[in-house]
Amino acid sequence: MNKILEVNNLAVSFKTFFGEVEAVRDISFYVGKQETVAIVGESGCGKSVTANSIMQLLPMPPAYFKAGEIKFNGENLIAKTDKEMQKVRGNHISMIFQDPMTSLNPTMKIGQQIIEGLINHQGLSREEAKKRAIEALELVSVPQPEKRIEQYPHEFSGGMRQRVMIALAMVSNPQLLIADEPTTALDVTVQAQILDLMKDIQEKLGMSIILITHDLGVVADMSDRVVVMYAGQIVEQGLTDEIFKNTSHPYTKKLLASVPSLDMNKDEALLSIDGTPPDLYIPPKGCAFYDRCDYAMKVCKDHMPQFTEHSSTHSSRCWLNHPMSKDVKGSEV
Amino acid sequence: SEKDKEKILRTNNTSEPGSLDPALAQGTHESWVLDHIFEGLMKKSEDGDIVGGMAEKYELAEDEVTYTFTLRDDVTWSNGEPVTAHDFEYSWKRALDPETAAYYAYQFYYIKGGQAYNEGKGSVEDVAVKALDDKTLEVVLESPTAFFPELTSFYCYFPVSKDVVEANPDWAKDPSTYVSNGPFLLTEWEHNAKILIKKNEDYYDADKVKLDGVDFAILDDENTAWQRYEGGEFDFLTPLPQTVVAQLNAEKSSELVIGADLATYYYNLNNEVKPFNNAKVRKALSMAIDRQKIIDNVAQGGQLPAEGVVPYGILDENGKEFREVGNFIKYDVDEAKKLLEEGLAEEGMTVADMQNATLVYNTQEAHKKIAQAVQEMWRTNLGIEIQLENVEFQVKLDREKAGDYQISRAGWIGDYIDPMTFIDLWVTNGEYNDANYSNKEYDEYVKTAKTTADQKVRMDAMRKAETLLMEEMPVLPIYFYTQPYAQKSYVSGVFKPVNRYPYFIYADMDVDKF
Amino acid sequence: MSNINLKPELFEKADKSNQNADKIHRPSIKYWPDVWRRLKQNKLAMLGLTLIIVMAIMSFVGTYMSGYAYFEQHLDMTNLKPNSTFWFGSDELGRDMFTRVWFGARYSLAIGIIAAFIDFLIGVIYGGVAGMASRRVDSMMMRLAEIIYSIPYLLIVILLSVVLQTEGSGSSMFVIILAMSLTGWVPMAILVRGQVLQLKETEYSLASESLGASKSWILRKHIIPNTLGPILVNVTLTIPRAIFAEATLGFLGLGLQAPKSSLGTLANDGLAGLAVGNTYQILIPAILISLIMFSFNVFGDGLRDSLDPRLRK
Amino acid sequence: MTKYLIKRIGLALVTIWAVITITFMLMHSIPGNPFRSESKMPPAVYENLQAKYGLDKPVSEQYVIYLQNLLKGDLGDSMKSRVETVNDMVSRGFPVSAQLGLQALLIAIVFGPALGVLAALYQNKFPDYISMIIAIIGISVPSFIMGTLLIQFVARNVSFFPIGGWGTWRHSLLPSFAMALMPLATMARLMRSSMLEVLGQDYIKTARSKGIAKSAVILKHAVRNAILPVISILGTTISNLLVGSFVIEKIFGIPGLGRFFVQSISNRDYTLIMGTTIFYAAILIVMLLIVDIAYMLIDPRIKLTKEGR
Amino acid sequence: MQEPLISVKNLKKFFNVGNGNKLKAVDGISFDIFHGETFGLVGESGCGKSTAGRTITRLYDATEGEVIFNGKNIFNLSRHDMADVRKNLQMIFQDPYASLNPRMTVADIVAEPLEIHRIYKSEKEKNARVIELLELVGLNEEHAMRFPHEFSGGQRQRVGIARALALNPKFIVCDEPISALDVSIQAQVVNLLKELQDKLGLTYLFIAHDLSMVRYISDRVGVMYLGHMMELAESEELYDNPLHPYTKALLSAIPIPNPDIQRNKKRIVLDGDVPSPINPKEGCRFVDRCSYAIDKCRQVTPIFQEREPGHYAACHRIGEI
Ligand SMILES: Nc1ncnc2c1ncn2[C@@H]1O[C@H](COP(=O)(O)OP(=O)(O)OP(=O)(O)O)[C@@H](O)[C@H]1O
Ligand SMILES: Nc1ncnc2c1ncn2[C@@H]1O[C@H](COP(=O)(O)OP(=O)(O)OP(=O)(O)O)[C@@H](O)[C@H]1O
Ligand SMILES: [Mg+2]
Ligand SMILES: [Mg+2]
Repeated sequence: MNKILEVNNLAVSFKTFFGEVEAVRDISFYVGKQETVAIVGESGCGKSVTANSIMQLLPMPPAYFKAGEIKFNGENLIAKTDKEMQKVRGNHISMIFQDPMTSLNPTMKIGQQIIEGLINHQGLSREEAKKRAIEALELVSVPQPEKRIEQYPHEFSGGMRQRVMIALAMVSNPQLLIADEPTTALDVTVQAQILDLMKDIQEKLGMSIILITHDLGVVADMSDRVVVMYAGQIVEQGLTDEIFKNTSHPYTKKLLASVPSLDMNKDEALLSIDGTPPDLYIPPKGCAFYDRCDYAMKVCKDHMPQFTEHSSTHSSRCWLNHPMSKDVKGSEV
Repeated sequence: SEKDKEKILRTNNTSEPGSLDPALAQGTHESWVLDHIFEGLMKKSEDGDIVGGMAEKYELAEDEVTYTFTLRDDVTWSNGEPVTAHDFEYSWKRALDPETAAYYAYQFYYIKGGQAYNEGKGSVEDVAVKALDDKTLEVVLESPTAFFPELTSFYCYFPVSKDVVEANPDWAKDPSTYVSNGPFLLTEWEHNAKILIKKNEDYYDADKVKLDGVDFAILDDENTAWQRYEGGEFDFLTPLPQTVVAQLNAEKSSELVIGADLATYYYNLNNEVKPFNNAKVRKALSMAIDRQKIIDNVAQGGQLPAEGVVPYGILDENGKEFREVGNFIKYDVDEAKKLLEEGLAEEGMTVADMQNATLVYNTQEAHKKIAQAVQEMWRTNLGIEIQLENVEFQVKLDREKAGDYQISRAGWIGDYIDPMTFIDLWVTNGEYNDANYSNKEYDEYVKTAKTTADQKVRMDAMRKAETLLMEEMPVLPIYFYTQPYAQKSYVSGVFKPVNRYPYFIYADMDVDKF
Repeated sequence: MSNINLKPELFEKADKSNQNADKIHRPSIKYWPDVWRRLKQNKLAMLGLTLIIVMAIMSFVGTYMSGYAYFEQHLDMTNLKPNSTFWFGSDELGRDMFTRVWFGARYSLAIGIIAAFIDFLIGVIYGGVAGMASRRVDSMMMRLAEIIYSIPYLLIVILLSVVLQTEGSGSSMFVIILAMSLTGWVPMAILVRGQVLQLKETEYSLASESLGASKSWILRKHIIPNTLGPILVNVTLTIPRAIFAEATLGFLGLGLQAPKSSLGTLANDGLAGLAVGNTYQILIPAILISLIMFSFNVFGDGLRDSLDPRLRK
Repeated sequence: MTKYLIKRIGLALVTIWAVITITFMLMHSIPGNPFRSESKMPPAVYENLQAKYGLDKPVSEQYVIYLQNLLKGDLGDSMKSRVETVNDMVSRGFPVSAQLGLQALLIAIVFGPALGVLAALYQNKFPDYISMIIAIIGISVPSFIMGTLLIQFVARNVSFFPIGGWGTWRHSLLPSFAMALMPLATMARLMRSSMLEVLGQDYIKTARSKGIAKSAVILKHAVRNAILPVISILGTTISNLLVGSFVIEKIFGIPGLGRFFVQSISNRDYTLIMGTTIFYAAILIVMLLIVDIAYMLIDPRIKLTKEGR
Repeated sequence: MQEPLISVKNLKKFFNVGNGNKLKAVDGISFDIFHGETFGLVGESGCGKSTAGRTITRLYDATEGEVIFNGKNIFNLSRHDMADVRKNLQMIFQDPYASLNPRMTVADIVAEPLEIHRIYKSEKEKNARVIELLELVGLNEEHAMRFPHEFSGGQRQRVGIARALALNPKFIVCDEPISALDVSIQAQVVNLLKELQDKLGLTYLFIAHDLSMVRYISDRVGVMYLGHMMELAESEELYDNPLHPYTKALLSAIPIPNPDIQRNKKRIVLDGDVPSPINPKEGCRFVDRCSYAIDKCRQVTPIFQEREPGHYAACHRIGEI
């Protein structure tokens, strides 16, 4: 497969006065052409940091790259200067930011914020760009877009702002779209439309997508492959079917189990993963999930498990995959 | 072509004239210009003598109060009309008219009926100025006034053209409607920026006038003006920054001229406040001031240490300096200490009580420096520590009038060249007697001097008055003013009358040098 | 898989009963100590603070160092350039500039700091209240500020000087500071109001309101802390302004009375020496003022930076 | 908006009236009088002058007369100048001061915020320090010293610059520069501080993610959000600049309005005091109105026109 | 029947959007919320849910209508009384970051309501309460000294929840409290909300998009569309027996976390122009996208009325479709 993006051994840390926060620890994955890769994982596990690393938009300081490379079309983005990155951002790679409320400039009209990049990268005239902006807003179901582009972000509802963010990222037809929780603020009907739209554009233009979300329903709908992150590391990755059906890592299993469904019993508490993920300031030596894992073994505490390949596409990082662990049984989930 | 170069003298007139109508003039920033574009009945020659101006001659009648002036034949206004005696009569009565509200109306109070008219108590008909015909003017004074002919050379006595003024009350606001009769004529007036006067070719004495004109800038920052002078943009400059005078003086610069002036710098002591009611204390304070040192190291403008209240430049009945009456002021620290001790003891006070004494001065660098020097001299010589307080000018006047002060800085500029302009300040309840000094004997001398026509009696009375005053020392004279000015080497013939700003009427510029 | 020597017993079920025992604790630190810690790391700010302290100390000690009193005149030793007797030279009355400069620094520092503080206090409160209040009250308050700022300052000062004329000793610091604070706070109030208008529309202000916070609470806890940057800048700029305003008041008879000196009056006096080349007379007070400015500026910047948690390192 | 403007103009009239009234009272309650001076002036002369200018009437009556004349647009006769009325003086002096002020403003506005932006972008680097030094010079050398220094060291040595005076545009360069320094420095410092605030916001990240040039991010996104404090001080700054700086006009000998501010008060030239004050108040009011409107234009969240949310 | 805790009557909130245009964000909605119940509010993004929530807590002044809380219309309360009411009327904001003051530590943020209402005796007690709250939402003591920008989106949201819980309010408007959270935390938070409700008898207005979660947590659910309330019923009833075409479309769009099902699922696709709340026309708001629309729907705004016991809906064609 044609890899458009390759992340190799990426490690990102934040320098805080307590010391180093290792937000992303040695992760490697790739995105193929016209492929959708979902990154899932618990809140705070480093998904957004990974996404921002690709865009080279982490605040530096306090953030810094400890190791690794990010290859986009074969070029290492980390080595690029800010000027060179300008040609990539918003042109070849676009990003939908997680927080739609603060990510829009409060003093600039919505329309202007959308067309800015268009004028810059595609050399469109103002008029053309404006037309494109209206179209884009229409596509994301913002009513009366010709009026709305004259409004300011604070006059939009949360979901509408998120849709503006989506329009803003997609309007430039990027080769790679990084969508950091793009539909959290959207109701299901609009969400469905937007996901359809993304699929559409993907097909038409051969766009690749990194989809960061915690909505496993959306993952099931959209993604070709899934990367599961936990505490700054990748713990499992594989084709979507493999992840949903041949779940390997105990964390992934728990994650899937806690998804709410329509037929939940109201009198029963929802399933959740007890405890909290480890603090990434001095992360644990061994498996980060150790504390919360029902299958935890002594080895897990101090030894970092390595990846085991279950198929050419599916691998996970767990001591349970080790041949010596055969007779350990955890309490059923 | 060098010879064709216009001889325009460039100088600075510190502030914008409030008006160039002679009747409405207020101060030097007006009179300096007026002195050049008008001429009165009499004028000052380059030697300082009073000679005929518009008047060819005058006669004083037996009664010592009736003057008859005869005008020249060849004198005209700048609009070509002849200058007549009627113009003079009109101008002077206009200046006295309460409606005109002229500042210097009181300068005409010597004329019979003048004061009453100005105060609204008399009528214009009773003012004893009369044009007997076009060329003859008769003036009757209230009492004999020896300096009256000289007075007619002052700017308030300048004539205006009756026809012009009656036709256009706003005539003086614009050079195009402006009509005058002097050696120069007003040609340009950019408000707050510049005034340009050009030689009057029709002036009867035009031959004597060498300059083609004078260009007065209006710039009130002394320092900037000095920079312009130094930078060659001015040919003549006064006033000068004090530090500059000191430096030029030290360098013995040929460009610096210390012009005479008719003014005294002094400190008022409030004679109604303890311990300044005590003459010994007052004298002690005076004796502890080293005036020479103040002049040499602080004021530095070539001033003269005060010897009394009447400055140099006034002649007595014998044509000699009035000042030669003697130096009443000495610097004697030991004597001062003794007097102070005695004086304070008489008032039941001690040196420590002087702590609360405050010297009030209006805001100006020079005043501040001198006040500090005096304060320090009193501290070191007498051991008294007084306070200084600088206040806004109007506030100082207010407090002086109200008697709300102990010591205050003051200065007096002679209105006319006669000792009386200084002497009559300290009569009991006098308008300007801020020291609140009162002495019957003194009042008596002043009265004598004011009512006699006999010069000798007058002068003697005034000598006695000054002697008495300095014996009592109600005020502490510090120095006699001078007016230093700078002129470039190519400027010559500038004449400085003692109580006027420098005249350029007789000045010249060396064309080859500028 | 890895070639480390893994013993089988490692693959037994883990006992997690005492897992909390070895939990790592982050050092915890409060906001203000943290601000101070960050400030200390800022070398320039610390330089500024040190300079301020040194100057403050010198303004008391320095007046005794040369042995000359600030009012002591030597009329035969005027306008001497800096030399071994007069370290900073002598002035036009032969007084020791070294003593006078530090004496002046004492007054100028005090006046600058107090005036800046008062401007800050009134300006922030007035501007803050106006910004938070209803449109109507805001409008009234701003019009009032407009009126105060429009009335000729000099008139007020002259009136003050007459009304508050203190017996004998000239104007007290109180009068000077009062005069300066009369209108000095208006620009600060306008600045603060502008910031408040902007920041009160933020979601966190709204959130606080939803918690039941009063307007003054929102102002104090949310808005002011978030606009400390411009406020601090303006406060540091007020210090030199006050120093020179005092000199200007001197012209009107409301400044410090001679022979007392302030840096402003010294600079003004020094101006006279410029025309004849006594440049040091203006240079020395000017440098000191610049130094004060520099110190307060870098300190203010440093403070601003350390108050901003986003720049936390 | 129109309604708001009308309301503000109405309020402006009330404000000006209040300024007039207070100034009038203050003016008459301080010691001194336009015709009192150190030289000899007999009571009669003094009274004549008082009568001519109506000062012999009770203050309340003078006040009413003043207001009546004002309604006719007549600011009265100056008590010191018999050549020009206050209307003349203001209409002659203002254009000069305004030209000077606008030039100074231009210099300050072009360089001040720019310097601040630079300083923020290169926080604690070379441009930051340069900007700091300029600011410190601008602030700690007041205009009266700066003006004198410029005359002495620049105008005297560079013949291009005239030494004081007014006339050609060359005359206006040095004084505008001297006047510009303080506001320039103030703006630079304020801009730096609020820029630093804004550059940390999420929407700057969004703007950068669009791949637009750094300069565009700064100019289009950051500056607008950071400029509010600068706008705030602009109101008072502009009105101060437009009506002129007394010190600069005095030092450079410029025939502007600024000189009258101080002069009229020391001269107790009542009508001129009132005239300049009204003029100043009017300009200040207009400027603060513009500032308020600018707030609303710059930050659409700010609403001054309607009550509440 | 039980007294409602909060009673919303004909609530309207319009925004001026220039040129005299009115944006009718909330256009006359009425409903009651009873003690101890959870009222779910769902609807298309931009339909006015947040605005309704904010108006109910009087963060916005209503254009029209009443909100009766504890027997009093809160819009008539003085500032002082309102502050008192706020103790019992809290809000979790939709925006997890903007609603946190960037200059306050998380501890300060969570302590703020305690300080505003001064309901702690000692500093120690306050700190203990803060830690308790943080732990309640799955954060821990170590997070307390951090600033909002140092957190991930989900972590920020939890801070906001902890803050709203601090005062033990009676009623909380939860404006999409869980949408930024991952499933596990969602579960934790929802469990927590339920637990608190059981323990303390809290009442919630729960705005969310996740219909499964709404169903799970809510006793009754209201469906809004473009400022109008379209349907309101017990949650079981609504999900099993939706009356309004919009509700039907909504339910059909729920994504299922199973690739096989999700990829082959049929959902009702809403075509037609997306309507705008700016100067809306008379008639049913959903008309342009409704496949059952008839002429009447265009002309007459359907009345929101009880169709079956406890089941309200606003549609002309109920029963026909
Ligand atoms: N500026 C920062 N300083 C210190 N730590 C940070 C900073 N930004 C992020 N972190 C930490 O890095 C970790 C990863 O954060 P990230 O935003 O990538 O999480 P996430 O996976 O996107 O979570 P969510 O789903 O909640 O958005 C978190 O533990 C967070 O606390
Ligand atoms: N301050 C405002 N000024 C003008 N219009 C506004 C304002 N706030 C909200 N609106 C408009 O009101 C309508 C309803 O917004 P609201 O935020 O209530 O929607 P919502 O139902 O919460 O949507 P979402 O699920 O996307 O958050 C939207 O059309 C929005 O554009
Ligand atoms: Mg994230
Ligand atoms: Mg919302």
